[in-house]
Amino acid sequence: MENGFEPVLIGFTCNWCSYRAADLAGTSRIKYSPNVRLIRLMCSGRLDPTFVLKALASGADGVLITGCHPGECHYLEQNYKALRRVALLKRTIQQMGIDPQRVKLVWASAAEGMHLAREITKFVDEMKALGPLDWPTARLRPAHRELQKVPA
Amino acid sequence: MSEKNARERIGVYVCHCGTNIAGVVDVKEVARWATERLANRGVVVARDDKFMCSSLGQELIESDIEKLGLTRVVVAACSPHLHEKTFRAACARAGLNPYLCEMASIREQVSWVTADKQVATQKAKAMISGAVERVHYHVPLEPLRVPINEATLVVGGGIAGIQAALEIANTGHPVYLVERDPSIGGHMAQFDKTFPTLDCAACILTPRMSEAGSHPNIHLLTWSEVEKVDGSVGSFSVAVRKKARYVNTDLCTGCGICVEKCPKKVIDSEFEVGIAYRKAVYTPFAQAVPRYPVVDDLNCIYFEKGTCKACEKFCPTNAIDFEQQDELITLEVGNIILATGFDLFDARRIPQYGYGRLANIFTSLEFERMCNAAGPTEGAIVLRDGRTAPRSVGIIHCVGSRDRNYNPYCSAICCMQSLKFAHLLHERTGAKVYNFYIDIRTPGKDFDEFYQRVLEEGTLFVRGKVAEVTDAARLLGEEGKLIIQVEDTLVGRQRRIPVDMVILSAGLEPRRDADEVARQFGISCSSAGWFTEKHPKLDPVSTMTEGLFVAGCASGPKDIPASVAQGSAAAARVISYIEQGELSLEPVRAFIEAAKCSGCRICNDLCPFNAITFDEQLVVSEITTALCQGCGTCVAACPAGAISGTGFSDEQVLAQIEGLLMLNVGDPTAFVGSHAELVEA
Amino acid sequence: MTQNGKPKFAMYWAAGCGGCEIAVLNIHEKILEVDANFEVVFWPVAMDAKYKDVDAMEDGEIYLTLFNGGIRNAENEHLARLLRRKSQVLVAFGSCAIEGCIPGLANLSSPEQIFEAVYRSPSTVNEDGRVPQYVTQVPEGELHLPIFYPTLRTLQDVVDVDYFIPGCPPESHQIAAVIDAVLAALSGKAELPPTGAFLGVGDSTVCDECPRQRNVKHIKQFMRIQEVEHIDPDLCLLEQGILCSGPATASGCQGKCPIAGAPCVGCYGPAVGALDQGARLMTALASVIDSKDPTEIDRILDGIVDPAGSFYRFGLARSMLRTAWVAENGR
Amino acid sequence: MRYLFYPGCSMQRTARPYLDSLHAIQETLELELEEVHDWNCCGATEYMSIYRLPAFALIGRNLALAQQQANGSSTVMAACSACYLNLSKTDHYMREDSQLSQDVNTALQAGGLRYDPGTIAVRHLLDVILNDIGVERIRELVTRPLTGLRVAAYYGCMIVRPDLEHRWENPEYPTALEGLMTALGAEVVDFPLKTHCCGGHMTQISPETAYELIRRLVHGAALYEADVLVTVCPMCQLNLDAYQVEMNKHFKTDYEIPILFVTQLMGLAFGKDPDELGLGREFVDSGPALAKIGLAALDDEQAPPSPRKKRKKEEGLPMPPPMEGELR
Repeated sequence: MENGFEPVLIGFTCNWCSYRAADLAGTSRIKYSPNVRLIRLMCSGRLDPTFVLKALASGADGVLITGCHPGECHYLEQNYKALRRVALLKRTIQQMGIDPQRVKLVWASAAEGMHLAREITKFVDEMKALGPLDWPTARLRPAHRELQKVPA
Repeated sequence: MSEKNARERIGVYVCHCGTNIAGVVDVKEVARWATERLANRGVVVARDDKFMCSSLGQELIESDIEKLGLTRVVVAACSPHLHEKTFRAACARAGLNPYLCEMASIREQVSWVTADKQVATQKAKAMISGAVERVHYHVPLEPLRVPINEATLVVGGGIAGIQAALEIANTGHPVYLVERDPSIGGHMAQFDKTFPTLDCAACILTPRMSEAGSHPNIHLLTWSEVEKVDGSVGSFSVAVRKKARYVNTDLCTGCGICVEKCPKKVIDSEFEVGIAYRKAVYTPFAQAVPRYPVVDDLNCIYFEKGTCKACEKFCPTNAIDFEQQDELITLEVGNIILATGFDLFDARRIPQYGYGRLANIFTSLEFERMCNAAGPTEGAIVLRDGRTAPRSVGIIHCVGSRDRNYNPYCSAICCMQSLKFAHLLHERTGAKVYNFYIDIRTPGKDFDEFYQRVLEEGTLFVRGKVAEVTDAARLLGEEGKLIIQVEDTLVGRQRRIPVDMVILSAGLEPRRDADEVARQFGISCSSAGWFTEKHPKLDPVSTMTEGLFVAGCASGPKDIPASVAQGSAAAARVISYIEQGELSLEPVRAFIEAAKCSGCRICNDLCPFNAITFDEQLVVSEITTALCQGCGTCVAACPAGAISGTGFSDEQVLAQIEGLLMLNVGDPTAFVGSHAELVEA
Repeated sequence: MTQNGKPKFAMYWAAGCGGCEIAVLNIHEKILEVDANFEVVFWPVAMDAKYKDVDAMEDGEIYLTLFNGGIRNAENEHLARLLRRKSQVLVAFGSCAIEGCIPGLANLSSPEQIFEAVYRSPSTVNEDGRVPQYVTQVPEGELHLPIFYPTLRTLQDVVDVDYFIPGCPPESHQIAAVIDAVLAALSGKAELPPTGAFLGVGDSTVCDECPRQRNVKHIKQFMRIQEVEHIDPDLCLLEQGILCSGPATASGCQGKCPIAGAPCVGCYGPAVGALDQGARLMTALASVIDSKDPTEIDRILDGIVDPAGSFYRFGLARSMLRTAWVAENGR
Repeated sequence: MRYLFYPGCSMQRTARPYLDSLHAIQETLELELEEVHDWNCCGATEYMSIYRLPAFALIGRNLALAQQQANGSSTVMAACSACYLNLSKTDHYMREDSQLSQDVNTALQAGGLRYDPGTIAVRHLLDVILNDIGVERIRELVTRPLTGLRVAAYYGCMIVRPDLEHRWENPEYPTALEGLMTALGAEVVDFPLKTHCCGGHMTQISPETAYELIRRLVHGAALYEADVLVTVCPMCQLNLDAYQVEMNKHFKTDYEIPILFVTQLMGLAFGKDPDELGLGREFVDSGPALAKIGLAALDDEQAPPSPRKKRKKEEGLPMPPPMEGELR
């Protein structure tokens, strides 16, 4: 990236699909952008908007939410709840001056290691294009960025 | 950052995994960093080891717990899906509650997917930082234990259900076998021969049916349907509707006089799939179990006009009872096996194939009945006129299967079934037989040998998806025939093949009410509508709901041996639960704090497992722990914050976010509004 | 203690509407008990008092200070710090002091936008186009106005706070109860509650006190209350498609608004222990929207015309994000 | 209901009865049609396969005009199947292929126009009749049911395939037109060739190929004893009607199946005057057929229509019943 900006991103995964997709990406040795740090939830239905706001307020430049494809939720249909929450959350944060692109929902089944890796890299590229968020509540010199810097 | 939690004594263990991790991540640096920078976050020791999962690695953790008095353990290694159990067990051996251990997946999520070593090392640090912050909020958990009622409910009396019921009953435990048709037997009872051995289906099935019917441990409930399911593994309470048979089964001897005397003839659209007639009082087939007939109240003259009762007049034991009502009974069972089978794809949905419009087009099941010596033609293969033997027959494969307009999946049995038809046609009519196929799939034991045999018998194979079947003749020799228009993809040209009879190898579909049944039992369906198994390979007969198992075609198309194997497998799982007497369940569950619950009822419809109920008296919602599967959707939804989830609490996740973002190692004054600060407040 | 042996009482009005001041008077005869038991040393609305008098006091000389309003300018902050130093018990009184309240909603705008709206918008009668200046030269010398901060902060963002009494304004009976509690503690009959406690709130949320009939929720449409032709007087407002903050708002008000037929607006803040009231509302509402189709979901969500304003009407300044991203917001 | 209307050239000339009959029933159907101003050729059947970009640009111009004109409706309705397909294809491929969209717009720019793919919905008259007005409403409007008229419902190929916007329940074997005919009171015959080719422009390129294709359809209709064949496409009508005589000469046959437009039959059922509906302008006289519903006077010499042969009642094994909701 032209300005060398490396976004720091938080990702939420579902224990049954996307976390396993991340496992699969690993066992398949698929290389993808290291900027996303994943958190395992049991289901995308566990996704509380508080978590997303927390991440953004704590210095993350974006949040990726992943879950089972519609109709394939391990818990029947909880991923639809995630879908709706994210839709509403995006509307709210847009009013708060945050580009709704910074919160992204991606479906990835346990078999889609490649898909997840691609989506992560894609998301990182989108966030690079958007630039840092640097929310005022996480201002000054947060240590997390130091760690993300890629030495030249 | 919370000072309160800095009291914990945390051990961090960084695994090399040979060179799998250490080849990319500087594990020594990571351990050094954790010791130094996370010391004020409770980390008292951070070590690296060649293989943490080896007995030496595990002993290292155990000894640290004992000697250093660790209260929390973080293992940075592979995915928790691989070794979480291993490290939890190590903690437990050293006297630490196993749930106080957390893993950071620095192999699958770091070393294997990151090219740059320095960045990988940094990411590993962040992930460990996240795990350290998270583990502060872990709480000791105990697995839930529930007693198992030894009775089992099997839903569906096809071959899979019969097999499961017999297996369990033979170990001495009671089984309720519920079947909605008047007799058990399922689809297999309708078949003529079975592939590839050509055993007579009835010859091998009926002994099993009788055995199930007379087994002292099997309570047969035919002409019955499950109405409601309550409870959870170990103690389900199932309401079953016994539909009125209008026959007193205590008095009925099954002599059949009522059937003989009944004046009302109706098309038998059930067992004979519409190509034969039955009476308004009937037993679906001669070897039906139980042998008692059923009065079809939709067609019975008495129910239509209020008079007739011929059956009642002639019954020698006065077993006909027009006053009989549906009966609702409740079964208490510990486990449930769903073996509800499949429905045949409705070939009328592909109008260009002409089924239902053109007389001499038959579905596979119609053809099975026609071949069957006990069927409407007594085994004679004839055209719809009931007399003429076909001189040429086209068998179309994949009707409704492998077709994105209908069902994308392969129905698994149609190739072999079509080959079987070709063989039977060859054997019994000498007709010229064409098979129209996309691919021939013969993966089972002796399947391909059978295919070779059919080839040698002279059946013709045309590779191509049939475009249409029409009676619109165009060329010489087409008049009066059914013309199959197909692109022969091996020759690369369009062909029109006139035949006398067409057999549509219709695919298998989920039962029309599978969705409803899934909801009733609290399990899920795939996008196609088949019941979803817990794991398609390693746990194919379990479902996400403990104590609920699936067998046979209910979870996807299968042939008879596979269905039987699944019946046995599901039974084995149930027997194992019964023998254990009680079951341990993962303690990842949601709980409602009644004092905080406002009874707003937001959560009431969020649980697909029906674990959330509303107490009208106390005006609070409640969670049945044993039904909860721990997804956490209600936890995330509760507007009052009254629902908490063990294993994935708000505190755990929020702390992990802070850790991952390295707020813990930054300048604490640089951050306003840490969540810990709010929690403390 | 003063010479007359009465503990000293102060009340201050920072960035807020003044409703909290009225609410204190609304406790009727109880106010006499305040007067009987306390010596009011500083209460700009009720009595003449100078900041320098407070400055002159010993640290901790005031026993109880009720602080209402948020911290919007340098004067607010100065007084917050001053009163913190001089008071033994500092209470964030009312929604503004605790979570920003309506003044906190201004965090969705920059100071420039705020000044534009207040002094230059068509809705303002300001023919001369006068805009306050921080420094004004007058013949007598320089006059100063306190610096207007880029965002509104809450009292606890600036100083340590002992207790919180939420509400916009706090309910009279709750204020009376707090006064009783303080008096009981002063007379040694009871202990003060632990520091940091929220006073006058229940464990649960407004629904707990709302008598309306509630059912399993499936929301197909959101409407503003003026768009609803007939409101069922007995049925949960949310179930009628009216955005009601009750499920996510701490109880304590006795469900006044929904009882009167108006939806709860959320003035008591999140349930105790919940972190972000807006997030709680969003997640709850989204969970019970009755659709799986993204297009339909969008259509349903269109019914919520001002999500940030609806979900963070009171709590924005103390929410996770605290403020909107506005270029001038101290960045 | 208000739509932008793209008539296309055929409806102005060879298929004039189609346009006339549409106008005749427009009011009854409460259809408000506003013609796209200054529309041009749709490229007909071949142009798109010969010059891709010019074809798309040519058609794109119509969409651009429609977009510009769109007032109160962003739906362009075409009654000609070829026009419908070309407009629909252009919008679809412009949506899918941003490069194409850019190129087309570069071309359109020369005329000061622009089309944003997706802004205009392209629909066929039959689709509008079936889905916006609905068979139930049509049934209510019928004042002179076509009782006794045996109709073969013929869709042709372009209206159902490729079904880019998934407007048809079954593009291979649709049944909706049959439902409409039943609602008009007509008796629908089985006509399995309903989406087979009418010959298209083969009449110009290789007449013998076209004759065979025409023969199949006409023969099919005759085989099922249809009195008329109803169509929704000017080209189908032209081929089957105008070339029926040529075809008969070629094969030495004597088929006489009148080919009418759906709007003409609707008009009849709504009680409109046959002249107003453009009836009588077809090559194969529809008079004898329409006499069955008591319309045109019978020629004295002409024998009354032969009593219908019932298809033989099947004996032996029963036939499967029709699917629920299936139109027969």
